[in-house]
Amino acid sequence: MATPLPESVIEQTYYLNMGPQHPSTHGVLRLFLKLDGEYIIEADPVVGYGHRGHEKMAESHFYEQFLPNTSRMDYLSGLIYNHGYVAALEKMAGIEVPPRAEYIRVICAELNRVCSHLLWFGTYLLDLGGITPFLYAFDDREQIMDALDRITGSRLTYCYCRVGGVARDVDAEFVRAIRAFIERLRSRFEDYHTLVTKNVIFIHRTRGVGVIDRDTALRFGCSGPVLRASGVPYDIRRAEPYSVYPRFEFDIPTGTAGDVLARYTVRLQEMEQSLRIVEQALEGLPEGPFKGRAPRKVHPPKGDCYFAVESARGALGYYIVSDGTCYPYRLKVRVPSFGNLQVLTEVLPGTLVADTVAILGSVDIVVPEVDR
Amino acid sequence: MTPLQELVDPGLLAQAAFAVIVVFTFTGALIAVLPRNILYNVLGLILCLTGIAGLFLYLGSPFIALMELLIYVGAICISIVFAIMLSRPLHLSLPKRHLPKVLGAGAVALAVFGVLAIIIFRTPWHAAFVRGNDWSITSIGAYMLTRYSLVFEVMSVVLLVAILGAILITSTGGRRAP
Amino acid sequence: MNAAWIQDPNLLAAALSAGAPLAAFALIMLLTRPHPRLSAGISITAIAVSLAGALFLLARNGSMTAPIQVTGRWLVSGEIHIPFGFLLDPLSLLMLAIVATISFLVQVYSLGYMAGDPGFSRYYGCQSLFAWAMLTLSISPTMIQLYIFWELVGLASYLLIGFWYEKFSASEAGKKAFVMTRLGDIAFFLGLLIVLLQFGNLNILDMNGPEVAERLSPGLITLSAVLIFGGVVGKSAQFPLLTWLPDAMEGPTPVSALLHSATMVAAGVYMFARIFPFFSLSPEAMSLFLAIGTITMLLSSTMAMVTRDIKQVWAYSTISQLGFMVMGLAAGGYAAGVFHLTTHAGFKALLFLCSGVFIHHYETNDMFVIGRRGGRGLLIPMICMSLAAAALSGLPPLSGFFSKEAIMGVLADHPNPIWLAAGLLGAFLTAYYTFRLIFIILRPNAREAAHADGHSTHAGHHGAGLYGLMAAPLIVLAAVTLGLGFFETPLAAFLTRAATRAAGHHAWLLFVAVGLALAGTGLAWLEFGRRGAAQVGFVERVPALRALFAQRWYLDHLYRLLLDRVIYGLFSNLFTRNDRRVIDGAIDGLCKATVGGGRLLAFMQSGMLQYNLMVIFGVLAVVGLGFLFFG
Amino acid sequence: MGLVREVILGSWSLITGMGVTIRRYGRRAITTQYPRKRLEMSPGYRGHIELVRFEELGSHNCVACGTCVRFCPTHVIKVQGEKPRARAPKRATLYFIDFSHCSLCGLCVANCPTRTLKFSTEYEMAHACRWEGVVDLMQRLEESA
Amino acid sequence: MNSLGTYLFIAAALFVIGVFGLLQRRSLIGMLIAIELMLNGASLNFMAFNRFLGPDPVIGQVYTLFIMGFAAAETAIALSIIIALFRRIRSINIEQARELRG
Amino acid sequence: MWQTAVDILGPDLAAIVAGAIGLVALVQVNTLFLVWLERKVSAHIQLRLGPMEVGPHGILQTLVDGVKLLGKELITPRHVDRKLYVLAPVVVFTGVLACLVVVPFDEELQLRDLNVGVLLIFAFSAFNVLAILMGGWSANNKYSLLGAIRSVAQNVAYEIPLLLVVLNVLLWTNSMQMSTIVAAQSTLWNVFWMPVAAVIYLICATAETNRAPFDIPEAESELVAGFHTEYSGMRFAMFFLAEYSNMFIVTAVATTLFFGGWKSPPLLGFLPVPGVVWFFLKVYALIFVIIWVRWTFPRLRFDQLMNFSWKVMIPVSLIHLIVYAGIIKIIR
Repeated sequence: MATPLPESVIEQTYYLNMGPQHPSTHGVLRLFLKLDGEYIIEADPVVGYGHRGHEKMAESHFYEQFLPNTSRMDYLSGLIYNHGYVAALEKMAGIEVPPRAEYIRVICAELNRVCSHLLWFGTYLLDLGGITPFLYAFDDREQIMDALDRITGSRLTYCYCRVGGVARDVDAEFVRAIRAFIERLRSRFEDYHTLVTKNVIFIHRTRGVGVIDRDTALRFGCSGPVLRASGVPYDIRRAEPYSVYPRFEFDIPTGTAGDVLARYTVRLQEMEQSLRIVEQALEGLPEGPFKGRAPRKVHPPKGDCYFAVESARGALGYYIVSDGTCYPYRLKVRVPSFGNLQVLTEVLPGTLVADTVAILGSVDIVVPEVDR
Repeated sequence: MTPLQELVDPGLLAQAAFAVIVVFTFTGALIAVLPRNILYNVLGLILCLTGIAGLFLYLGSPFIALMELLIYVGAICISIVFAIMLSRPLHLSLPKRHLPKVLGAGAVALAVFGVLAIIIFRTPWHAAFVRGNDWSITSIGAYMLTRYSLVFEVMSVVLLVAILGAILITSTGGRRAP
Repeated sequence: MNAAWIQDPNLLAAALSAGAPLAAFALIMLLTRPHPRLSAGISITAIAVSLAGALFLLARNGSMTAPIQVTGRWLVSGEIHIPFGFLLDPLSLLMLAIVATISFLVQVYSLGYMAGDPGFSRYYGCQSLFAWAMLTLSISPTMIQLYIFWELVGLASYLLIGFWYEKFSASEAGKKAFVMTRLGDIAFFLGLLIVLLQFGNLNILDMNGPEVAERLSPGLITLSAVLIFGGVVGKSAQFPLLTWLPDAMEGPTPVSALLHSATMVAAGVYMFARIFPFFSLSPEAMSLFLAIGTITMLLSSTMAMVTRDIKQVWAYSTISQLGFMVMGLAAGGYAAGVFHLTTHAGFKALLFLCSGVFIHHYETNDMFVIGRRGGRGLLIPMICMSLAAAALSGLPPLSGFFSKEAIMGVLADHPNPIWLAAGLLGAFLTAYYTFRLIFIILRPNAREAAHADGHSTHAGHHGAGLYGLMAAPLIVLAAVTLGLGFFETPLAAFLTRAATRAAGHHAWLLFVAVGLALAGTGLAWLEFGRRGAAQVGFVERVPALRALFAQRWYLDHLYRLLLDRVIYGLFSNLFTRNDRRVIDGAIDGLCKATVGGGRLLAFMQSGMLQYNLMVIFGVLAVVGLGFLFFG
Repeated sequence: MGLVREVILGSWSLITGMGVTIRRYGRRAITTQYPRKRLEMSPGYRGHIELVRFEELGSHNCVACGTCVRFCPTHVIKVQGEKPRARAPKRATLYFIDFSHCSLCGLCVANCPTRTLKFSTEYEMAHACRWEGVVDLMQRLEESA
Repeated sequence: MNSLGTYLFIAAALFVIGVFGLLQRRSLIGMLIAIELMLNGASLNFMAFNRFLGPDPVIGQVYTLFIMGFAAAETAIALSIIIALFRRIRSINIEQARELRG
Repeated sequence: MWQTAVDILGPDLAAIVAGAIGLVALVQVNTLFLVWLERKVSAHIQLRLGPMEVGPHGILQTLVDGVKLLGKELITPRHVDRKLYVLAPVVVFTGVLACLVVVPFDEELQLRDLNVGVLLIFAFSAFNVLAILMGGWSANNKYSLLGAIRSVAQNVAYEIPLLLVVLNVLLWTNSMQMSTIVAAQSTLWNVFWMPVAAVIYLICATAETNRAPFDIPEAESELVAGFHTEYSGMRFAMFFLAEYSNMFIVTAVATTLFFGGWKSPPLLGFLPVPGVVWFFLKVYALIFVIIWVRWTFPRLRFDQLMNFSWKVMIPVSLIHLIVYAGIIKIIR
């Protein structure tokens, strides 16, 4: 006589490893899911597959040498990472930056943000199963990359900012290309809205899915579009203004629903705001040197410093402890994706596997940034 | 027309095909009954049903043969397989065989078969005096809506009730997810 | 399918009036459930269409000479053809009009009563279903179609009684109504089957025709008539299946009004009238029905004398009036019975709708509480209710007076005077309990009024709009109650197609009946209406009687007992007796035999399905062999 | 009602979406058929580094000071120099860079005291073996001459 | 091949295999499958009689269709009962489903 | 008179053999072409060029890919249920071939003109589902199993409206014979007569063939590759072939049922073009639409997919059927 089955078999739940190699985990992220049918009961993101020890690496390099590492943490908004790092150093060592350099940095950072959001837009649709918008977004992104390539020399992992300025001046051709691009992208938004935003399937896939409410978002330390989509108008560029951002007029788009659609909308609106900033910056781009006076090697005074900028994914902070030498004593990077990733444990249970992909995509994780 | 045609007698070919179909049917039936893996049983059943559909073809009714495929294979067997897959333990727990039971069942089955065989042999079968000639689907439809309309409607009701009943019995009351 | 039927206005109107509510039901259930106002609009529009169709038909065919019947083929099974269609004759036209009118008024009234209920759309959907079922039942040409819609009416009433299904008592009441009426329906169906098998046809016109007597033996007619009457017993809550009706008060009050006046319960009486000639073929059955009607009437009148629940009083009164109708019909008074059905529909709907206003206003069913909180302050309902109560008691010149007198007249013609006596007693009791209620509300006891909590200011918070919505149907119905009585003669002429009602007018009866009604009223005034009256009825002073009446003559207990003893007890009884003997220690052997027998049974009942199957197939094989070789 | 409206609006959104894609259908492709067509690199493009040929010297001006070696975060540069004559300034004779480790940060170029380093526009650097990524800048300089 | 007896034998054999399966399987779904086999044996009989003996060649086909319809209903109910039973007794072994046993 | 198996098998054995070979060849060539078409169309929609290297505009690219797949090692993972795993790609093919038997390519070009032709196609579509179930289950991979289960639920759900709208055509033409249905459309195609049915049919057919936006069973962003995750080499190619052949079959049926089969379009009858050309033109035009849809929309979620079927498609097709039955009744 067969004995009744043990409870573990009867219980219709099972575990599913999503990743570390899976088409939609955007890198080597592993989601450990407990499923009941296709419903998720528990979700546990497992990180660290891409750990490279950037922070420890910094301790054995002098300050300038860490510059290329910054853009490799978040390879999608490397210029903003560059910017944050040199700004932190400048704040610490008290180095003046000529206004033209600041303008160029802001232009590049905002273009980089648009670039990152465009890539997110494309890959997000890819997660939802729409393949064509990905190519359209890449078409637009290519224009930015070409323009940035012209002045920075790279297309992805930039190392453009220097302490006290930038590595290379911009020329008229660049300004012309960017102006043309702004026009072009604005007209392209129409198509994006027709193709994606108004699409009934897209709306059904996103509305009300993966709601992160205001409290949860704050509790988990979310930042960037994720936080703003939950109704908190927090943006470092406004909250703790740096560089020349106070000179520009731009809005901080926020959502209220906190769902995937809200995050999508916030990012799309953010791109438009970034274009506004770039437009203003190009208008007011001052003449002058693109690199100020700065020592060849920075020797910040003893002490510590925290400097935060708004990356494409949220609040990015560098915390540098200096012992007075040209090597940092300790460098800590506060990355936005980490906080944003943690929310998944709270948001995923109760959703379907298909929603997992949608939600994971919507918080826009860059896994090397999480792992560092 | 063709040399091939002269080589093979169509009647012989049909007989060979008939033999193949019968073999299929019985193989399927045995697979449906003997292995312990339930999924194999269902697949065996499908094989057997396909064979029976072939037999229906030989009995002169392509319509019924296709309906057999459509309903039995397309609906019934698929739903059984689906049920097996959806609730995992249905195929995880494979009860062991119980020898006396198998033997008893075999004996009873053999006895029944013997009786049936004798009946088939000993009964003189007489064809009806007047035999109709109308095999069309139209007349099947006409019969279903006239002479057997009551049965037809009752069957519809039974199906409906079965669906509702199945939903009621298996519903766990609300969504499963927390 | 030819298009000729479209051109016949009769049929178009009949199809429209029967079909419109169905369309409304489908629309509401499929599409407009999220929009309550829209649903209500659709439903009311549909029933208005039905009403218009019914009135049109009535006006057009007011002087018809032969019934109009149109049928289409629905089912053919072997020899039996089952058609569907319409039968338009005076009775069905009258019923159609009554049903449509009452349904229309109730639905308008419900706009106010049910306002804000979460199930508003569902309510109207069910109302439409109900209306459809009842309308189609009214014009059924065959008993099969009638039976189908009969059951649909049962279903719809189940849905409506259990409308507030979150309430345990409501869902229980719905179930009770459903199950008890079903008991009667089984008998009904059996009866129909007998007729179908013997007569081969269930067309109403044929059943009422002369061939029935030729093809069926008298005994068979009696049997089938009694069985078919089972349906009436169930549906119209006749003795002994009458207890579901008071419980059905758990539904919304408009539903009660609908159930009690024109539809559900009236369906039973209607069916009686429908194949009245068939029933008349069996005098034995008719006397049985007369007895049942009488018992029902008296029993329920007594019940009504003790209850405190305003709706229950009307429920009991409905039962008793239904009993009255059955009496009238069974005594041979076709027109009288139907006439009473008509007038009753009007004033009973009015009574319920009025009580509904009270209940809605004071949120209680207790008449004493309503009285204490100032029930008489609601002028329109109070006046209307008094009017209707007077009509119910049979006071002239209201419609109830005329119809009751008609039935009394028929009873008086009956050779056996006991029925007349019973009828008169019933009239007295009716007047008594009716006015008991009126006085309790009208003249609240000073002593008890002292306890009145400050709820008298409670009134008016529902807003004048809703009140107006509810009051409008009341006034219409009151007018009907006032005026309908004077149409007795034309109506009877219309129904019987000839002035057959020539039989003796018993002038003395008029005075006796009115006198008894007045006596009942007076008694009620004495006990309840008089200043300083104790408001305790004479029945309530006798505890045993009171308990008997309040417990509905222990009918429910009887059913319970039957259920327990006969059905559950059938199997366990044997073992119970065995046990007793074992305890006595008298028969040890029997004990062992019992235990052994139990063991044997338990072994057989091992639940090992396959071994059982094995045995079955084995036996099959052996039997087959046996037949082959020895058979 | 709501459902019907939603279905109609949804269908319309789908049709307009298909309009967007079909309008792209006839347009010119934006991709380049790479081996058939080659790209022009922008002037700022950062390939691996290269030694600058100064016209006045006819050669590079690397003095093998080692700044680039020290500034390189990934230590990919190897420079060896020798004095052609005594008391003459040192000149580099060997300059290797392991491009497979280079992160293209440009610190060497930015910090070169003699400005003799620049970025090449070479972008087809596929290798079958990691040692093939080691570039001999001196040799490249000579070849380019 | 073209004789009534052949088909009757095939049908009988299918039926008996079904009976064997029904009696021998301990898993409920296995029994369900066996029942399907028996039903098919029966419908094969209908079709054979229809082809060789019956007065009207439609009737047997109609009956076979009815059998299919009822088999579909039966499967739906049986599967749901099996699943419900499984939830209750935590096993699909038919021998576990015997609460009647003393 | 009852048809014997001999009637159905037919005396012209050679024609059957030739036809069978022809069908297999058609399946292969058609798939090669369709894959190429899909790649080209998607590329052009996405502003790319697509395959350009092998042959003019890369037309031979898929052939080369096929050769590569043929040459690949057939990997059998360790814990699979071997018998089913190997059998599944074979089973998936039987249904495809059987369905093609009754497709009328031209007036004379049809392997068998059964009087229950439409029924045959739907009867054999079950084998496709079955193969997916077998493949998904035997692979012993959670993604595969999820994909298989989704696939079955989806197929069952969309088969109902599909059959319901096909019933419209059957009622209208009064026949289940493919050639009769085509013949009935010589003046007016059914699509003009019942456009809603045609649209519903196409939507359901897209879902039946697991094409985007209904490609839930193989949603690569969720389930890696769905039911054929663990398949490689030629076995994978079999699934691939079957998928594209199924696409061909459903569009061929759509052409037959709604778009006049091999008949020329209205007003173009004077052109000296053989029917088979019209047939293939129509089929490929429909396939183009399906491809176009795939490269435009995101994917539905599973529950939305089911809801769409049960709450929209089935009621609409039922109402459509009732309305059209009524209309047909009145007209006749």
